Amino acid sequence: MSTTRRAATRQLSVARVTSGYDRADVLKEVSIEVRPGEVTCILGANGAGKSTLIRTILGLNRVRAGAIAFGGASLAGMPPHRIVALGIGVVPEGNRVLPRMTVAENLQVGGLLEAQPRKVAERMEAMFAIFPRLKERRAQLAGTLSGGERSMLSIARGLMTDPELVVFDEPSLGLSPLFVSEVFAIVRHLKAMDLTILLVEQNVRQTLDVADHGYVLSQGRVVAAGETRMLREDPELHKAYFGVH
Amino acid sequence: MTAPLLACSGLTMRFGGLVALDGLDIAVERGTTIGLVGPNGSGKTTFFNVLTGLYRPSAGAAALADEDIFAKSPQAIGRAGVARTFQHCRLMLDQSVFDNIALGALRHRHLGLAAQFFRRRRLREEIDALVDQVRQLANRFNPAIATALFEPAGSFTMIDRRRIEICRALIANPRLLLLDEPSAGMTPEETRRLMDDLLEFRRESPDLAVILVEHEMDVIRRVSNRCIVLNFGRKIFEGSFEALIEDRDVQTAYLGSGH
Amino acid sequence: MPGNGLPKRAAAVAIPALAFAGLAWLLGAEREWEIVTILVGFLAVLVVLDRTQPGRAVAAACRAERSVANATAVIATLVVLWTFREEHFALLMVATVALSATACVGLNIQMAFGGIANFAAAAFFTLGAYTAAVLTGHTALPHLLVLAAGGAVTSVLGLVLLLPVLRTRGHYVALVTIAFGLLLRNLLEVNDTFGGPQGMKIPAFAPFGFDFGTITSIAGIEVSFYLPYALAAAALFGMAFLAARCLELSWIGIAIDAVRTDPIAASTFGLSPARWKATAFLIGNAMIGVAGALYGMMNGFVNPNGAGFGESLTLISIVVLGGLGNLWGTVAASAVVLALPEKLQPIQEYRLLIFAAVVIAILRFRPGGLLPRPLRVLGSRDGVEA
Amino acid sequence: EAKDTVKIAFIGPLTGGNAAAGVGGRNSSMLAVQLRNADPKAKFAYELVPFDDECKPNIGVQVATKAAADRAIVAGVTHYCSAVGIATVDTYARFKLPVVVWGAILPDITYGNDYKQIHRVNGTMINEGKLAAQFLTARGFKTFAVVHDTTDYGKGQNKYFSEYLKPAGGEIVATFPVSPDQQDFTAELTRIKELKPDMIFVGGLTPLGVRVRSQMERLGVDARMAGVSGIMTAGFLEGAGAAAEGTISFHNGAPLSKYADGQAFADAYARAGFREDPDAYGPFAYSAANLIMDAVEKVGPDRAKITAELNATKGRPSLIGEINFDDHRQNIVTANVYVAQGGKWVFWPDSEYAAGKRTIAGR
Amino acid sequence: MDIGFLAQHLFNGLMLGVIYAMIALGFSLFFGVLDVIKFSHGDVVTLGAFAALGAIAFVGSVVPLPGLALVLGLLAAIAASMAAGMVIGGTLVLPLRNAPPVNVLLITLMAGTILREAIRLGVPNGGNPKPFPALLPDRRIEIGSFSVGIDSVTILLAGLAVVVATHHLVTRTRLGLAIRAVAQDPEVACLSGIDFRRTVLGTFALGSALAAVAGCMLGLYYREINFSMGLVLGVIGFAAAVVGGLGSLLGPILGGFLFAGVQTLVTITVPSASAYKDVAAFAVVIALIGLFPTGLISERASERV
Ligand SMILES: Nc1ncnc2c1ncn2[C@@H]1O[C@H](COP(=O)(O)OP(=O)(O)OP(=O)(O)O)[C@@H](O)[C@H]1O
Ligand SMILES: Nc1ncnc2c1ncn2[C@@H]1O[C@H](COP(=O)(O)OP(=O)(O)OP(=O)(O)O)[C@@H](O)[C@H]1O
Ligand SMILES: [Mg+2]
Ligand SMILES: [Mg+2]
Repeated sequence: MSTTRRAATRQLSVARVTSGYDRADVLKEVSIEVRPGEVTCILGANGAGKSTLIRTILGLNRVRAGAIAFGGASLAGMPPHRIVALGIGVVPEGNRVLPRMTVAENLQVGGLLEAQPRKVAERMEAMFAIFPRLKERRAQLAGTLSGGERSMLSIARGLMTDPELVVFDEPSLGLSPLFVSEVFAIVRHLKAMDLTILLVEQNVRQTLDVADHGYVLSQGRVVAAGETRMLREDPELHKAYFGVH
Repeated sequence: MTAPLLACSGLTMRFGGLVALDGLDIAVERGTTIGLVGPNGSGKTTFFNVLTGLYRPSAGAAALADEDIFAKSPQAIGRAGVARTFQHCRLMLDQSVFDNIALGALRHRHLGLAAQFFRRRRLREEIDALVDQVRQLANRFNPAIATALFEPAGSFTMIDRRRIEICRALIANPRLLLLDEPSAGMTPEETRRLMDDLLEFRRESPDLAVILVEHEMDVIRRVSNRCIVLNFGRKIFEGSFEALIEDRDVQTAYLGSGH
Repeated sequence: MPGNGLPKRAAAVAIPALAFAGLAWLLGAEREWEIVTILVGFLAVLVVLDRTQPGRAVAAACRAERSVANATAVIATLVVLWTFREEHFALLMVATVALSATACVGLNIQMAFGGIANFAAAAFFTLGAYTAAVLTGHTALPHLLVLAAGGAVTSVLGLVLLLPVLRTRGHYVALVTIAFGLLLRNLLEVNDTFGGPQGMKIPAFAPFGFDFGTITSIAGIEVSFYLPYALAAAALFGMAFLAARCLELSWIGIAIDAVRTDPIAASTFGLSPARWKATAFLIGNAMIGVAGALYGMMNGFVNPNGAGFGESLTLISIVVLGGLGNLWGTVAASAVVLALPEKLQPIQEYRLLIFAAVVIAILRFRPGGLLPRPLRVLGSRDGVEA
Repeated sequence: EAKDTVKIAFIGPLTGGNAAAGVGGRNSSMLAVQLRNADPKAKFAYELVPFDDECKPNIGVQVATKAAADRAIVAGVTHYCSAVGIATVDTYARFKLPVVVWGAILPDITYGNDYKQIHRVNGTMINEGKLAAQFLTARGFKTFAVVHDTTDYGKGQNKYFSEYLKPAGGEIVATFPVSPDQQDFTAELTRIKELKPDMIFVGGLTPLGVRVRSQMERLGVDARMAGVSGIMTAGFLEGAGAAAEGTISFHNGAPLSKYADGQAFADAYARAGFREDPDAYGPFAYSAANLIMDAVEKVGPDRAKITAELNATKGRPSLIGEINFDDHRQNIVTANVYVAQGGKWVFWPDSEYAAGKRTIAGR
Repeated sequence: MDIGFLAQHLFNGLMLGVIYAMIALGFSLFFGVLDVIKFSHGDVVTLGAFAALGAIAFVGSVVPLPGLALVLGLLAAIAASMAAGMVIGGTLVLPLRNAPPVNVLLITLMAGTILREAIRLGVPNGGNPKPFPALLPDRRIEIGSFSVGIDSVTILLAGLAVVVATHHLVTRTRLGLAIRAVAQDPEVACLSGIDFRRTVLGTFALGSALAAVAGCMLGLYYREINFSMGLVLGVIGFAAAVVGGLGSLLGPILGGFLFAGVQTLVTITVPSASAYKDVAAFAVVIALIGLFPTGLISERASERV
């Protein structure tokens, strides 16, 4: 990956945000900060509201109260495509792909924000370098990929927007141990390139290894936060992940 | 009763130029749990799809209790006692949890039109009995599901949906159970609970054979009796978990240096 | 809402009674303000039932006390029929509404349960009527059997479409049925075997020797000869309703729903998608055919016009407006779709325009139709409330 | 002093493809009622209750029932579409509502039954077909291609035209039954072009006529066109534009100018401020309404008496000439020949074609 | 049959096919972007034709320049149809995105009814057919018994060009990519930076513009338009789109020509059965769907378990 990406300078701040789905509020006054150039992770049991938080940041769920800002811009009320255009790349939950398009076309869709075909092609080659499996499958319809292959495609497509901040929602879901390590290597690589990363993962140990900062969500609230060194020992984290013993 | 429950030989599946399964020979005895692992795209799910009749294999044979599987339609295979979960959740999200789980039990119900219209009392009794059974089963996996049997399945989180799928497969009371990455996305605690429940169910039905696809090595270690590793559709390893961990080929193809 | 039974039952009586009172008023209404009031009233009630806490509780009570609500509906129907016993036109409308509601129950089984978009419903309806015309004209078959034959013939002719319908889905099925409807209509019109464009005459319905065409009084009380038709149509609807409910609340209901939503999952659990889709399609067609046969006998004639695409769309509008899969919604929507254009006669030329606008408004603000289909709740109640 | 109000139904297609004719008919009968109400000598006040049958038989039966079941309605001016007209006769008979048909020309409506309630002021397609066959062959047109729609209307027109054509010495080289809402006739017309008939006979309504005429023009079909009253509308002239010139039509009414009161009717119609034309059958609707009101004036608002009075109609003067009902209560009319000339339908004897100043050339 | 007539029939069939293909293409576009069938499409064609007629009449009353009238008429048609298409898309189709597809079908059908009735009531004597002025050069090419107007040839070529251009636009450009992405997963599309609303409305505008051009072509070719012509054309366009296969844009084009071919063939071979031509065409449709369940150009299986 060697494009003309600038170093991250903008901070993402979520301040006392409440949001949810039609009936109930899922997030209650959640505040987090994602500092430029750092890896911030969000941990928490299933149904804690991690994905909801991500969706709210991206404008897929409405902000019911509170504020979200990226650099100087307020994201609340902004439609998703404009948020993405600000330089936020997304790997959504559940390795979603465009099933009736080929692998290559999926990547092209990821590159739609870029007007120059040459750059899109370059980025695509960069993705193929990371995921040779995708290169082999470039003409296959994405809907027929195996679970793990979809995951790879979903990650690659998220990176195709050439983002400054990358939001990952469980990128390693369904990947083999080898590829899980690969995903974390990618995260490290991106970090080394001075990108900002917001990571949601169930793979706690490796996540804590790579992240600088972390938050633990439980039932829609932040119950613990801090540097990962400290977080590792936090009882709330253990409660969320390993049950109360 | 010495023949294995499931015996596959030379199973091959091609998609165009791609060989997804390549001459697989796999046998599964009653009462065993096979841990099936392999890198992404190595053909695990395809193997399930072929076994359940969703894909016609390009070559090879498979027998379930000495009966040719590939002579049957998917529904006949289902009725013969093969049940599965799907890697990509396939629930009817608009229907209630009960409807979803009951689907698994339908193969044991008499579905004559007249019976449904004219024997309402018996039908009601059957339904009540199944509701109780479903509630107990769901309660085991997550009490929250059991108390909301008549809520739409779409209102549950991914993990609960996966649990519902497992209940649907279990209630079919199968001879061969195929589980495709049941623990994906679960926290370690949830994974542990899932394993406990599976093991308990295993104990209750000693004849059941299970094939379990997983990328979570802990689960494979605790639940399976024997492991099989696929790579590019070929079997590259068969043996105990301990041997698997040590195997060079498996390490390079699948586990990576982390293990 | 208190959990005890009495208020619930009261609600289950009040809501259907109110609905039927509104429908009866609509039936007799002549002035524009009345019609507007009734429509606005209906919408207001819907909004209250849907959007407010007590409203939702009342709606839930109606669903919980299903049998009370249904019994109220039956009684209310009889009361309405008796009130209008001498009004030819009102009774004709009631009978027409009941018969198209019956056909729409069948259509619901096909579309909402089986997932088969049948855009040839009116063609099948007309086939029922043609069957009645041929059988009453050329045989001495008892008329009840003629009705049954209407259903049977329609079902069997539907088999022509079975192969394409089973092999494909969604818009492709829609096309197959649209094509069939147009084809049938065209064929009946061009070919003179069944009367060509003029169609055929059908004698009045006469089960057990009661000739509906000549009845002018019942037990000495003067009634319109449409009263027996309205009664028969209501009874037919009742039967179709009951059958559809039995179907829905049974293993078959689950099977058909499963086959519609996810044929692959359903087939791995032992269900044959072809079998259950075919079942839904054929049962639905049979209901449509029976309703068509009685409709033909009531009208006294049948011609190819009735098989047109527009007529099929009317039936589909009823199903969609009522809420896919909701049988009471079918009645409400039949009343709106059939009565509204008629009630708008005074503004003649603008009628279609306004009718279309009303349908758009309903769909726009209630995308699921007037009464969306409730989740199936099986088993004894106590489990539900837990 | 206040007069009693008597209601009369008007039924016709007010929406859909045939709305132009229906609305014209409604306006004309409305005019009759307005004029009568303005007449101080009238014993009753009249109210016209219009219904839309949408040109659909089942809707027709519905509104017929509605009209017939309303006891305040004593008679009806009914139906333009033959398919609807034939479907509703039983209803009127059953409810004993006397009606006068104002536009539907299917013979069976009067001749296919013996219901005392059914009358008709306009003629049937028999008159038109017969005249067409005789007139055209007499002008030297011997070979014909027929394009007709597959409704009762078109089929009937085809039937009677061909029936009378043979004895008159004409020959049909090809018959094309088509769906009434077919848009494209290039295939048919190319076939016709190949067969080189002297004339194309169209059995259908205005939209069909316009399309055939316009597309003949487009394909350069070298034949003339004749149609029946269904195309004798302002709509045809407007729709076919310049191509309409020389089209011949047969209609069982005479032009307004030939009627004694024709000009008065036209003036009154214009004064009443209706947006739409009366159309070809407007005068019939007008006369039918008047016939009914005359009967009411004479015997009072009683359906049975009105029926008897209408049955006995003989030599009754009206806008459309003398009305004489035969034993099937069918008015005896003679059809007339018209030709499209200079953007108008001109009575044949008055036309420049008859005078030999123009010839009915194809192109 | 002599070769001239054969050529003539071929030409007629081609012409009909192009018209059907253009309408089918519109259906396919809407389906492509939202997975919905927009049944008001036929009436948008009518609207385009009437808008063109109005503009042409207006221009004609000011300056006698047929060329200018034609251009302005076309522009007016496109503007009116696009506006209608976008209003229908924005206010009726988008909000019903999560409702069952039949609901969308019904609501657009009703929107079509409103358009149709509005034309009938709004245009003076709108129930009658209206002549469409002949604005193209009126010379004919005559080769033996084959005779065709230069204007017909122009219309045919213009139609083919529009069809090809649309196909190119959707399969070869970024807009096309965005349209297809939106159809398959709106959320993923948004998260790739695609403006969902704009893409959908843009597609509706594009489809409606096609309808407008088709409407003008119909007017110029048949020289007559009427308020209900969209109804039949809509059904045929839908049939052509579906039988050709909704998964690709070649499908509707193929479907259009197929439909026209069957109709023409029946009329030529058995004139007395020409009333059966729709029966034949629809029977062919049913049989074809039986043989090719997802259309002639069948959708590649993209679903797996
Ligand atoms: N579409 C939806 N409609 C209604 N409620 C929802 C929806 N999606 C999620 N929820 C609810 O919101 C809560 C939080 O869900 P969310 O998906 O944010 O959890 P999560 O932390 O991402 O869990 P997981 O680890 O399973 O992805 C859950 O209780 C869930 O039931
Ligand atoms: N219907 C199909 N058409 C084309 N290729 C297919 C199809 N189904 C599977 N494949 C290919 O076959 C290979 C095996 O797929 P399969 O889903 O069995 O892998 P898997 O072992 O389950 O992987 P994962 O762990 O990622 O789920 C993959 O490379 C996939 O792309
Ligand atoms: Mg999540
Ligand atoms: Mg897999």
